[in-house]
Amino acid sequence: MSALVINLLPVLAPLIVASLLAFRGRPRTFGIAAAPWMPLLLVGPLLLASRAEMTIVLLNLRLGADAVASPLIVLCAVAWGLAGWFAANRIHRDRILFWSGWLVSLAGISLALLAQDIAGFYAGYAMLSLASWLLIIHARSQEAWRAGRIYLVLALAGEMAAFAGLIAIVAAVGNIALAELANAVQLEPAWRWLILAGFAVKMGVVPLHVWLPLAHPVAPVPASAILSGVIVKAGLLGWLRLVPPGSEGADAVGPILLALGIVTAFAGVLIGLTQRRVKVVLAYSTISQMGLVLMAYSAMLMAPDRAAALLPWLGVMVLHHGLNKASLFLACSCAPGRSRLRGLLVAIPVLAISAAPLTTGMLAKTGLKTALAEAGVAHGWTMALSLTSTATALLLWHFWRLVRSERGYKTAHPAWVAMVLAGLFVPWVWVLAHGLDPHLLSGLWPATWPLGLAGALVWLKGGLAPRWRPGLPAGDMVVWMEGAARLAGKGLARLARAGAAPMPNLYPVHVRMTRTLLWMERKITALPVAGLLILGLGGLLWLVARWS
Amino acid sequence: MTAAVVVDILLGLILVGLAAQVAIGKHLFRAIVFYVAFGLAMALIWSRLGAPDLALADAAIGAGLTGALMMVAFRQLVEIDPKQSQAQVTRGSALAVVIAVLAAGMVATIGLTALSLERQPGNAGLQVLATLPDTGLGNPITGVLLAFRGFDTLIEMTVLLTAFVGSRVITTRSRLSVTTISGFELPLVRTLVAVILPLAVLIGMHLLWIGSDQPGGAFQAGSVLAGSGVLLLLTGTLLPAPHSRALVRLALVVGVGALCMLVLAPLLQGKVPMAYLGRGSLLFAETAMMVSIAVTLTLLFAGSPSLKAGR
Amino acid sequence: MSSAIFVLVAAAIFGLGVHGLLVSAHIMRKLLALNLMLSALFLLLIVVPATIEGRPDPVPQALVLTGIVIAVSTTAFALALMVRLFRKQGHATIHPDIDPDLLGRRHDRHQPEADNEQAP
Amino acid sequence: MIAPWTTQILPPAVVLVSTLAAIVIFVAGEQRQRLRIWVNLAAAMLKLVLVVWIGLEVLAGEEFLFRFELLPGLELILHADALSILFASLSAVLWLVTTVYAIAYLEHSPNRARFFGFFSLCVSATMGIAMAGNLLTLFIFYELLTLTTWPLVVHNGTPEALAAGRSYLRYTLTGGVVLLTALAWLYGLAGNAVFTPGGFLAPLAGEHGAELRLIFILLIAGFGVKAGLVPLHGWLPKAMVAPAPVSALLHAVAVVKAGAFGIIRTVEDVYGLDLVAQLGMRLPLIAVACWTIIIGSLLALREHHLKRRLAYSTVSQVSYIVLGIAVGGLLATSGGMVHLVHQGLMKITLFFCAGIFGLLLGVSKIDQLDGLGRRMPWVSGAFTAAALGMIGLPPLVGFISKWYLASGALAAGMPLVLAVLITSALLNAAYFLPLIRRLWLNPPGTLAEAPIEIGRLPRLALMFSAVATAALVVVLGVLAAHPLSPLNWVVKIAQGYAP
Amino acid sequence: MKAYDTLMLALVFIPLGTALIAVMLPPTRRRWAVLLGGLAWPCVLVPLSLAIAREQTLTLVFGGWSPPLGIGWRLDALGLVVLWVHALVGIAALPGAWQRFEPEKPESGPFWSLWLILATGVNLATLAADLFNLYVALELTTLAAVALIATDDGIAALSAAMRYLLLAVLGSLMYVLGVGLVYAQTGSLAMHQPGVVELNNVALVLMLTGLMVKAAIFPLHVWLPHAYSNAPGPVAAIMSAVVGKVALVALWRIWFETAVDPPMLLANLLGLIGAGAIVYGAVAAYLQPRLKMVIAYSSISQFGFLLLLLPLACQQAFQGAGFHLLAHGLAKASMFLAAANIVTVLGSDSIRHLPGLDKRMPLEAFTLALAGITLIGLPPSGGFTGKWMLLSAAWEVQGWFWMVLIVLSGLMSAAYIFRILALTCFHPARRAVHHLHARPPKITSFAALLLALLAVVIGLYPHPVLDLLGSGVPGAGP
Repeated sequence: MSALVINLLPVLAPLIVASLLAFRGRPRTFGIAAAPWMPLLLVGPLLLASRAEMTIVLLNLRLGADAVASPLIVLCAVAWGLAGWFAANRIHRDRILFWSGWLVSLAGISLALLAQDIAGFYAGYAMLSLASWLLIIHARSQEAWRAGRIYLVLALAGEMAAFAGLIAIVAAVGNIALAELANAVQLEPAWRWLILAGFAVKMGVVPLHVWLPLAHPVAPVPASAILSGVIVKAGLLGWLRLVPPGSEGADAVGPILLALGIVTAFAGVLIGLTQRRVKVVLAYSTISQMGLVLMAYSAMLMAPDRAAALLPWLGVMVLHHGLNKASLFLACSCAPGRSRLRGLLVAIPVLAISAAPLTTGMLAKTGLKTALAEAGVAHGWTMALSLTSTATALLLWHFWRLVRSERGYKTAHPAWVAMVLAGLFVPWVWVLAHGLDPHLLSGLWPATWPLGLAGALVWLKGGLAPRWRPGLPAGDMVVWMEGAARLAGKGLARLARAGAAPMPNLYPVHVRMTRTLLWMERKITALPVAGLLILGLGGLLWLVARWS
Repeated sequence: MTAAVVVDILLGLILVGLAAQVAIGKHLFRAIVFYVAFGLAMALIWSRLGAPDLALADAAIGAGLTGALMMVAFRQLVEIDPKQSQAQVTRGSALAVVIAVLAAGMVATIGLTALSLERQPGNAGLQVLATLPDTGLGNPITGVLLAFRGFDTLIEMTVLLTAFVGSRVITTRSRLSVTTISGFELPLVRTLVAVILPLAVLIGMHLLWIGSDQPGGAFQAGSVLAGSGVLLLLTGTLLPAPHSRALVRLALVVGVGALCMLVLAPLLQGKVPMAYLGRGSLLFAETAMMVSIAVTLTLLFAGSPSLKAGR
Repeated sequence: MSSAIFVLVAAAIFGLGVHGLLVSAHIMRKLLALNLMLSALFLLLIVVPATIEGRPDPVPQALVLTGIVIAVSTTAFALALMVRLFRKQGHATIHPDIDPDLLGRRHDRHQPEADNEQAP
Repeated sequence: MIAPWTTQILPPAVVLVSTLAAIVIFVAGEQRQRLRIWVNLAAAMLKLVLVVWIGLEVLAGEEFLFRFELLPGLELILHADALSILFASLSAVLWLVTTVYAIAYLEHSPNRARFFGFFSLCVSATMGIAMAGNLLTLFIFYELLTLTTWPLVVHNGTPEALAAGRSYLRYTLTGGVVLLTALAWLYGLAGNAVFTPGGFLAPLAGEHGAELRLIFILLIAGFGVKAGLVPLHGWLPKAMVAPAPVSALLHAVAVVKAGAFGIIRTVEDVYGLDLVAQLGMRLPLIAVACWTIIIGSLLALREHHLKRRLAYSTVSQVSYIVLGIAVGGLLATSGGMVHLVHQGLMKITLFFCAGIFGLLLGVSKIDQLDGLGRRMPWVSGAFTAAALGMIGLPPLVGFISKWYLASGALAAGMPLVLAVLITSALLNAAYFLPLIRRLWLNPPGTLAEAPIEIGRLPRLALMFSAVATAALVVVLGVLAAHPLSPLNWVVKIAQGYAP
Repeated sequence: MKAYDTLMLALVFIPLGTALIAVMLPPTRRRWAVLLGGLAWPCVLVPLSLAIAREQTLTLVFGGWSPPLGIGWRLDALGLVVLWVHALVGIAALPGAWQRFEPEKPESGPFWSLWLILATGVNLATLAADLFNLYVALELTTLAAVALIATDDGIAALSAAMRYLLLAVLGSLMYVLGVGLVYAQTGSLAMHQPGVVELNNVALVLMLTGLMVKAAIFPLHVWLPHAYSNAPGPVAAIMSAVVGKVALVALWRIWFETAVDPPMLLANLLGLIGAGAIVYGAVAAYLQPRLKMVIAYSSISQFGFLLLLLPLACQQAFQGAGFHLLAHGLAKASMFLAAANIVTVLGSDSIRHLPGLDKRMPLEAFTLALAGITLIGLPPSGGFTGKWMLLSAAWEVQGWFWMVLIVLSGLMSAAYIFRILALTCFHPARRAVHHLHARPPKITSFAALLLALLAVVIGLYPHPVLDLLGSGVPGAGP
């Protein structure tokens, strides 16, 4: 019973609070007051770590926190909580809208995290992706609507793809527990690709990344913090859940994903370098970071037997990126340029993400390298991996330059500080808690030279081409996509018109009919004609009778 | 080519000629007159064919009364609208001719084919002649009319009554039309009437009486009487009366009533309906019929519910 | 032989009757034509059946007699009707009377427009 | 165990309850409003009770059968099997709600006696369809339904209403005629046969294959008219001129569902899916359903009139039912059948809300919805819930149907059907989400007409009915696995058809 | 047997006798005689129905002279149905006639006598088993009907009556010619002639044509629309219910009894004519601007069904046609009675005046709706039963064309019925109020409604009628 309540609470409580917002007056104020604390409820299941089964709910819903979900749960609890605190004092317009979106997506992600059966997970995931739309369009500016639209289209499309895939699973084995999924069913590769693609949308894997650079800048700061810090990771969760390492046939897709990861990692940086707006730059850096995560996942796919061991390292990456990226976003509205201290507060996550020595970034990289090594990937890949941190460093340097000129609130918000600190320590705690070997010494040099290289590049570029500023629209290829979509829309409309064949207009026929009838009547009713008819008909019948 | 055939052909030609005059003659009034003539010619043909009853009936009813009715109707038309006196010319039409020829051809073929079939005498007719002695009647036609197919006659009388009642529906609305023809005030005419009237009555009675054995019968008698009634109306000796009298109404229905009794009375004696009750009953019925026929036809001619004595 | 002749005669009269019925507008003329046709009919009725010992079959004779009376009744009634009709409409012909509304029917099809304006 | 005469009397009773109500209403006349209201509510309650009773008895394995020989060899049979209970209970519940709604909705309009009279008649016709035990009975009530809904469609008496009524009759009566032909033919072949799971025509398939094929096409066409299979859907959007309660009932329960139900009966109880497949009619049926689903959604996408857009969405949604039946197999069949209920709930909610918007704020076009969420949060909330359900978002009922349909399609090895379902879901999103966005996020626009004033009680009644159905949409979705949920009921039925 | 004789005689002689009494009474008192006769003779039907149910046909021979010498009557199930329709409609029409022809009116006196004479003629035509007797009866009926139409003194009515009269005479002329040929060939006038050589087709055709004129079968229907639509309501009712029908029943009789296996080709041709009637009548009805015209044309269309019996020729077909005759008779009569009331109140029956009728005359509107349902043949109603039987007959003889035709006919009739209903109940102009005349007494409305209800209800429990008809397929004669 208690298990039931504790597992259910993180899902239900936000919804209840959200529904409180619907009533004017005290309930609403209470709701707004309570909203920021909701994420903390996630800690309960984490500590409890036991299953709860509700046979009558939603195709037999099963809840519970497991190893796969735990890093995300932690991330969610911390990042979402702090962002909530931040939002509690920084969000002033359309609070109802903001908080309802916030809470529903929280409920969604909690459900997705805790659900142990396919339907439940899908339900949570869908709730999350739809509700986060509310966060994106919060500003309701032209730009926001556009970002929202694109996000929605991609998210729904991705969801449907994922749906198709998991329905394929369900059709085979029913709505089974996710734990048994690994070797319950062998799937046509097509379905697996559908699943992967579907969740890749959330993760912003190139080329499905286009929504991120549009969404992050328009969303309010705390919202974009969790969007980029937490929500994108939900995609990863989807992968881990539905294409768990070790489900046979999965290893085949590993290399491809690996390549995709590298591409994503570099593409994110390169496009990001061309951007002018802080949050767009951050978005692209998120994309490239997700590339790294993707690589880790692919490594797990390729070495299924070691997957379990690699899982904590993946957790490190997730936590490290989530928290730091969130703090960077929060920084954007705290006028980081105003004081050295704030500069420092920005610099820490920057360095961390660009994997400076001894930072959590270095931990993550180490984890990734070990993963790749486990997966028996050639040495060249690790090289590329180091280069990614160079790239990231460049990108964040670019960010650093932009962010200092960022205005916003004069006061720094304590939540920001807390987030930075969390980013600094939580991953370490995680590593220690899981007793991982951080390879500190062996990791130092590989962590240092890429940064040096980055610094050199920056210096060179400053010397060579001080005015060089390439420009690319935020969300790069999305422009063409929109054009294509418009054309498709036109095509569909035409098809629709074709499909609805309009009934023929009977009116002229009617008129002609009437005329003919009038004519006949006038003729027929004349007596002579009548007599004629009688004789004629008689004659006709007679002839027929004779003939037959 | 015997003489008989020649006579037949001649008669036929006359008949057709008269019919042509009736059908496509220019002048309506003349058409009516020719129709009377046609009726008489028909009578001749009937007698030629050896059907004197029909001859009488056609002469009296077909020619005489129908003609008279047409006349009086025409006269009323003229009264309403003098232009009618020279009635409109009937426009011929090629189509009509064709159709008419076709119709004629149809009838001819029908008739001739019917003739060409081997024709044994209709067994109904034979049976009539066979059973006639039982009824003690001499005239098979009267036998058929009143005994064997008496029920037809009943309905036929009802039709006559219906015609009268129906015309009442219409005539009640229009004022009574004057049927008297001017120029009949001469004393000569009076005496003529005075002579003709009893004669007609006598003839009628005679026809009625002999009807059961020789040609004649209620219809002929009734129509002769009706003819005399018409004559009286024309001379103004009788005039249409606006209000019906009980006696007249009785006279109208008595014929049908009598025939009804003929049908129903045997039931009282426990016999089948319309069982033959002897000549007396027939005579009674015929008398009643005669009265009804006479009165009805006269009233139809007068177009009034009843009659009153004139000057 | 002679019966054949009379059949032909009857046919001719019948044809004339038909012609009269078709071409003439005047009701009385139509009645005359009808009577002609009836006479032709009666003639056929007598002539066509076989004779019995030289005289026509009595049954058809009776039928014809009945027919004659019915004919005269009908004619009398029809004449009265005709006179009344003449009195009311001024001419003794039947012309095909189509309702005038029927001609207005076409725009009447869109019920509302047509039916909003109420007839008195 | 209940007395045998009860098993005889109950099915006709269920049908006749509302007929009696109708008679009382007609006789009572226009003025006796209070009486009318009470009669309406009482009849609705009573019917609900009866249906529930029968349902429980059927669950207990009781046989309900009422026979009445209409013509020699032509029987009027009312019976109650699980499927009829499904449809009957759906219409009973929704009738109750709709009655409440309609009473409030029509508070000020004229000709209420006529309206409610035919309203009740229409429901008894629906009940008859639900309880029908053979094709003839089904047909008879199907025709009655046409007759009784027509006055409701043209109720407003405006020229558009008349035109709509005309086209409605054109379509439905033609459908009836087609049906009659098929019926006569079928009776000529198979005689007076009772619905039997798995069909009773299999023995004839040998020598009469071609005829059966033709009859099947006729039957589907006949029912398809009411079920709005493209291209027989023309009357549906036009019929939107009817008052909101009517469109709600038409779409959620009565007419459209009658058609779908008829198709279910034809496929499952007359032919049996195996025979259908054997006659090569299964794939065409699926194709038609898919085609309808897609085209309906596209048309809805084009439509800017609120109720018409809903109508087109009905066109596409109802074909889910047909699709499920045609695909067959336990999953898909239950998915299709359960959609009978789920679509009903969602659609009726949508129409309730649309009606409220139209009545209170004079909203008929989509762009007039802007910012209504603030003005009427509850109604808009209900609308949103139902719309999301239509898209098939978990945990709403639409998701459940979609889930079963989709997995059924794959289980039957038809990925294309899955593709269709997904496309349709996306299209649904495309034409429903903008509405939701307008409701909640757009700045309030200026409304065309001045909102009319109605009393507080009627207003509450309107809101109640909308919110109640919306609540059902959510609850039945969340508690889909509950033993008493329609889903489980349907699965029970489907096991009878597709073990 | 004897008892039945008296009963059968009563069918004719009660109306006839009362008619004579009516003629003898002074015009102002005639109504009462009529009331007596009009209500008395239907009572005879009850024992007769039982008798028919027991032994399928009753026969009666006059004067013990059995055919071919004498005249015979026969009453079978079909005749009984006609008589029932006649009785019901006659009684239902009485109230209307009662208030339409009160003694002050000049035409009232003749009217009442004619009313009874018409009854006589119809009953006789139903009973007659003798070709010539049938002719006389039909003449009587026609003449009375024409006169009754003429009781409405409008030009339209008068010319309609005139047209009817002329055409009817033409028709009977052809019929008699046929009869003469029959006699010439067989030497007998009995309708059913055992052991007769195959009837000369010419005679058959002539008789059929004549009867078709009297029954107003398209395209010989020209007299019907104006006659029905201009006659006074009660007259129109009785005419549409039975006057046309007796001619048609006679046609059936001659077809099935007198003619020994008539050529199939002819049957199909007649069926086609019926089809033409159905379609033409429906279309014309849809286009009519006057309510009574619509009803009249729908009669033409419905008569077409009765002709379908000839090609379908099997037991179901016979049952179906008979039942359709019954249902249509009741429904159509009720419509005419309702229309009569509407005319009384609105002063016209132009459909322009119909909107809002359901408010002012709900009973009439309801009557029209109910009768309409039967005419369309929507289940459950008498019309449906009839059509269904015909359909199954078509199935029986594998007549696909007929099947499709019957099925589609429902649609066509729906078109004109619903046009009327839409106008009546749902038209925007319905608020408009134009001056109304005094409302006729309620009983007239209820009489009409009762007929309509009956027409629907018989569809719910048709067994007795169907069994009766099923037993009495035409064949045996006196």
